[in-house]
Amino acid sequence: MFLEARGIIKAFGSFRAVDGADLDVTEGEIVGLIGPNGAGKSTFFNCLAGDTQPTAGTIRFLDRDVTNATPEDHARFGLARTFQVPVTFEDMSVADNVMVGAFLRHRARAAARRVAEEVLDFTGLSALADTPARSLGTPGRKRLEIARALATEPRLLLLDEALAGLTPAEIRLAIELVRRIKARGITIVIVEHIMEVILSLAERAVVFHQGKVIAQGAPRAVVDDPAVVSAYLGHHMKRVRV
Amino acid sequence: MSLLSVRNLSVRYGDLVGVSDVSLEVPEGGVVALLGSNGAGKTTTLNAIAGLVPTAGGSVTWQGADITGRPAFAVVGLGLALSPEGWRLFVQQTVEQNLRLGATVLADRKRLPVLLDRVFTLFPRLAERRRQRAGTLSGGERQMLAMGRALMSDPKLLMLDEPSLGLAPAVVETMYETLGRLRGEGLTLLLAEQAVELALEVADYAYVLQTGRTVLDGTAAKLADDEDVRRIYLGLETE
Amino acid sequence: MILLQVIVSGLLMGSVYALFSSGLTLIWGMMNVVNFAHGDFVMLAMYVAFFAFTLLKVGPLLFVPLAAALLFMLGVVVYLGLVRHVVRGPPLAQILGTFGLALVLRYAAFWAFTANFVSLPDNLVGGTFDIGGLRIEASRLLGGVLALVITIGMHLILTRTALGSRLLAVSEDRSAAMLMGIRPDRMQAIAWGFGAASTGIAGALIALFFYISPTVGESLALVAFVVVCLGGFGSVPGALIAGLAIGVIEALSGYLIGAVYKDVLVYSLFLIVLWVRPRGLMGTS
Amino acid sequence: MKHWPIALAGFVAIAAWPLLVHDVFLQRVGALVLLAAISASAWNLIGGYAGQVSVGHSIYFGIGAYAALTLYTELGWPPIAGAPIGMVVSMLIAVVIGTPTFRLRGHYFSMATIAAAELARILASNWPLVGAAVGLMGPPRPRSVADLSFISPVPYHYLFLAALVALLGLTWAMQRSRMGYYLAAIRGGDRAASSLGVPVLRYKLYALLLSAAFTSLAGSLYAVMVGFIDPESALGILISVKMVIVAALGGAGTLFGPLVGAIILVPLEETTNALYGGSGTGITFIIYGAIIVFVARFQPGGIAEIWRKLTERRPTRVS
Repeated sequence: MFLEARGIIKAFGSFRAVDGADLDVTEGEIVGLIGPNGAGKSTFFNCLAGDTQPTAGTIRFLDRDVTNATPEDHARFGLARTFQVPVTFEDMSVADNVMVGAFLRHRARAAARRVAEEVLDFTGLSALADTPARSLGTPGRKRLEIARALATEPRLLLLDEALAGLTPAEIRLAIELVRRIKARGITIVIVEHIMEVILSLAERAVVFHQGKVIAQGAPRAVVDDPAVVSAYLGHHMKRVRV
Repeated sequence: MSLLSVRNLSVRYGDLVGVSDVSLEVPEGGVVALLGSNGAGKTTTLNAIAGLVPTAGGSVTWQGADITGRPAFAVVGLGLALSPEGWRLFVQQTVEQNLRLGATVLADRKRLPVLLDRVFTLFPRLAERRRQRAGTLSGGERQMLAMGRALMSDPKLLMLDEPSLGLAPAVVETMYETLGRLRGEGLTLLLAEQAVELALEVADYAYVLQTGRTVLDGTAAKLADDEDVRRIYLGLETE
Repeated sequence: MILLQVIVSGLLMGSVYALFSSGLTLIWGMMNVVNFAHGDFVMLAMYVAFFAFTLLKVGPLLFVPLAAALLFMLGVVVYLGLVRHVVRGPPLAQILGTFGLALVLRYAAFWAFTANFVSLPDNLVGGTFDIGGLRIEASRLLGGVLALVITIGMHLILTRTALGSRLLAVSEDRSAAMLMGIRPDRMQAIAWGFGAASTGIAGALIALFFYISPTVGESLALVAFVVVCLGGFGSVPGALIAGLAIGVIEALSGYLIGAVYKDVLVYSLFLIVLWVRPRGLMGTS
Repeated sequence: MKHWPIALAGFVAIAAWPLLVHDVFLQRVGALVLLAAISASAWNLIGGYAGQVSVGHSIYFGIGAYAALTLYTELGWPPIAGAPIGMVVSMLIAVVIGTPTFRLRGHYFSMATIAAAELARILASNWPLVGAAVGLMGPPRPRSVADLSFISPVPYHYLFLAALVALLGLTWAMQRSRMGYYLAAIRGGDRAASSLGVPVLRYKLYALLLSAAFTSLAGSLYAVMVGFIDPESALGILISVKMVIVAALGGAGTLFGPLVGAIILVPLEETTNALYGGSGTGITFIIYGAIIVFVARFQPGGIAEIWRKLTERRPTRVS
């Protein structure tokens, strides 16, 4: 199995943000994690990224137990991530931000530089290479985060709401980028609030509700699932006339 | 005349669009629901009305006066209270301290015990736990406290952000019963809610937000039968 | 018996430590700002006491409140003029800002009052008590007991009054506090005022039995930092316990292994605690 | 390195300084500027580039200074022989201090470094081998050239210049290497850096090792030039504070920032000291303090920030 999470529980005090969630990802697919506010998908995502360690459960990536591995180990194993609120290195130029990622697999500056240039080109950031990251707008930052993660040459890319807050035109560009990343053979797990994105992008949607996975499958089938409709629309499902 | 009137409101977070064009009217004594899926801009709209986030355009009018851009600590004194998303309780302090903090802007301090009594009558559970730290409360109790705290400023308009979020169905029922009682007492309500059906049961009028705009509005009865609501919520057939 | 004597004097000194640390912990806990000029606030308060006595001929009954009032104003001014702005900047700016302030205060005192050590007369407050064989200087007793009372009072203000509740509300959740109608900037200015005023009282009390010099704040500030780190940031009861503990440890080690090594012991202890518990003995994560 | 002509002109001016001015006071100021630039540039490696604000670097400065003069008093070696030993000891101490304290965040880290330095100062004040509170003297008169004991400041000027050039050259190379990028990433944020595979703790330690070694060298050079140290002048908290101030004024985390800061502050300090004599140190530090309060309040990025704003092409807002 490419990525396999089993029985993940993440408790904060007595509150279980994630309450026994499982997830399997096969190589080459795009998986969308969705669910209403407070469903636990972001916490689950952070467990996958190694940013926080689950209270119980195991995560295996490429047959390696990564449950308690550090974020830097995750990067080394080929599991890269972006952040919900972009954390770019403000003082550095766009190209230098990407270089930090590229140095993971290339010790020499020239080699790292080549990787960075290729990634900048791929993500359409070449023209901004020498601009300081601090002068980028948020859509640019989100793109830069993706570029930086790609420069680590990952097998799996975890995107945390990479499209939230973008305008429809920017969303279309971002969706196009994600598709091209997949075409490079990189597997993608994306957490997203905006249902439209998941519908047009993901091959499989995994729906969270109250810390559990309540449905998964093809996105269009999932949104017709009564359990999902109920989770999104409220508790009085029986009486919703649609 | 509306108690609260929001026209073409827009809010930007840096260059992210929070909401881009929201207009709504809240008549005195009415219950208005703000519907929409995650990330549609409901919370941003309420926060902008309450003065927590700066507006980038549009106007907020309260009882005929323009209050756009007033800081939150000034807005609450005018009679608009917000029970924010995620409750935002002062978890290190007791239930009673939280409630008393809610009464900070109360001009007539003699009203404080009266208001405290009202909250404890509405929510007997809070009376039982008045000396307990807010951090030790259950989810339902936290929601009660957040609502009670907002009521302590004796507002004309109470804004509630997702009162049903993360609560067990039974607790949600009680919550909504309480909203009905408050309405009976003449309180004006503006609630943002993901649980459509519930919200439409208690509201007279509703606005539906999608990607930061009001895209649909109508009486609750009309919207409850509207096919578009489902489409907007589940994102079907948007192309 | 001697040991008991040492412990008692350690406790008395410790309660003064607790008092001047509680001002630091209040500010630190509320805003995550370290006031590196804290020791120099103590120093200024000591000079206030000294000059109030020598120039105005007033005793502790007046100069302690005077120091509190003056330092309160200083705290408010420093918050509004400097701290409010540097907290928005990079961490280096915070350190520089209050360190720079420390230098200005310390060397302004140096320049104005010279480096000479001065002190209040020993007999300003009574002589020495003899309680069941324990000899206690009245000035230390007064200082210690008063400090204890004020520290506890400060804790009560924070936990039992509307003002304290509002101060804590701002530190817990600034936005939510604003929704209550609280003005965060005003509360934080008051917190700085309170923090500085308690430091002022502590300084005036220490002046009763301690030498006064422009650089006296340096070592006292380090003690305060240790107390705050041990007690947990923002915790007045923590500062009280840690302050008493440091007072006793200092006194005991001074007595048992020699005065010069008491600081060595205190700092080592501090480093060990930070190492084992990066957020202090009583700190919460 | 767009501005290399300016850098070159600056270097030539600094190199020529003692030949241009004949006044010994001015020559001495020149040497002291370079010395301050060395220690501030060394601090800059950890405090500026890696963003870990140490306020206890006096400990490394002191180790270097004491190593130099202790070797002389105990074994009769030329003081400069203590420099490499001081550097090694400093690096060992850096490991001992850095390993636990790098887990601390923000102010906790700064506090811990202060406490460690203060501990060292008290220990030195009570250790007879290093002269306790009295301090140590260097050779009263030069026994050979190896003692590096000169009356004129000029030889020191070039000695310090060589050390500074070596340090800045190393910093420049570091800045361009993987380590430079990693440190900049760490300063930008631990969390994002480690998500890209940066071993955060290890690189902080590397930076501290380099920083400690060169701070120690600065201490040794100081001891060699001045020929007298005591706990206050080699291990006092003001030594640490000055490093921070000099670097921050010029621009922490920039190659030439510390040098620029030294060029501004040291002449100021020496002039006020000269004008107001012994008790004038008060004035010096009042001015010092006022400057850094001002910098923190209005220009937290230091002079480098102003420079950057002047030279950078106005960034067009891009998406």
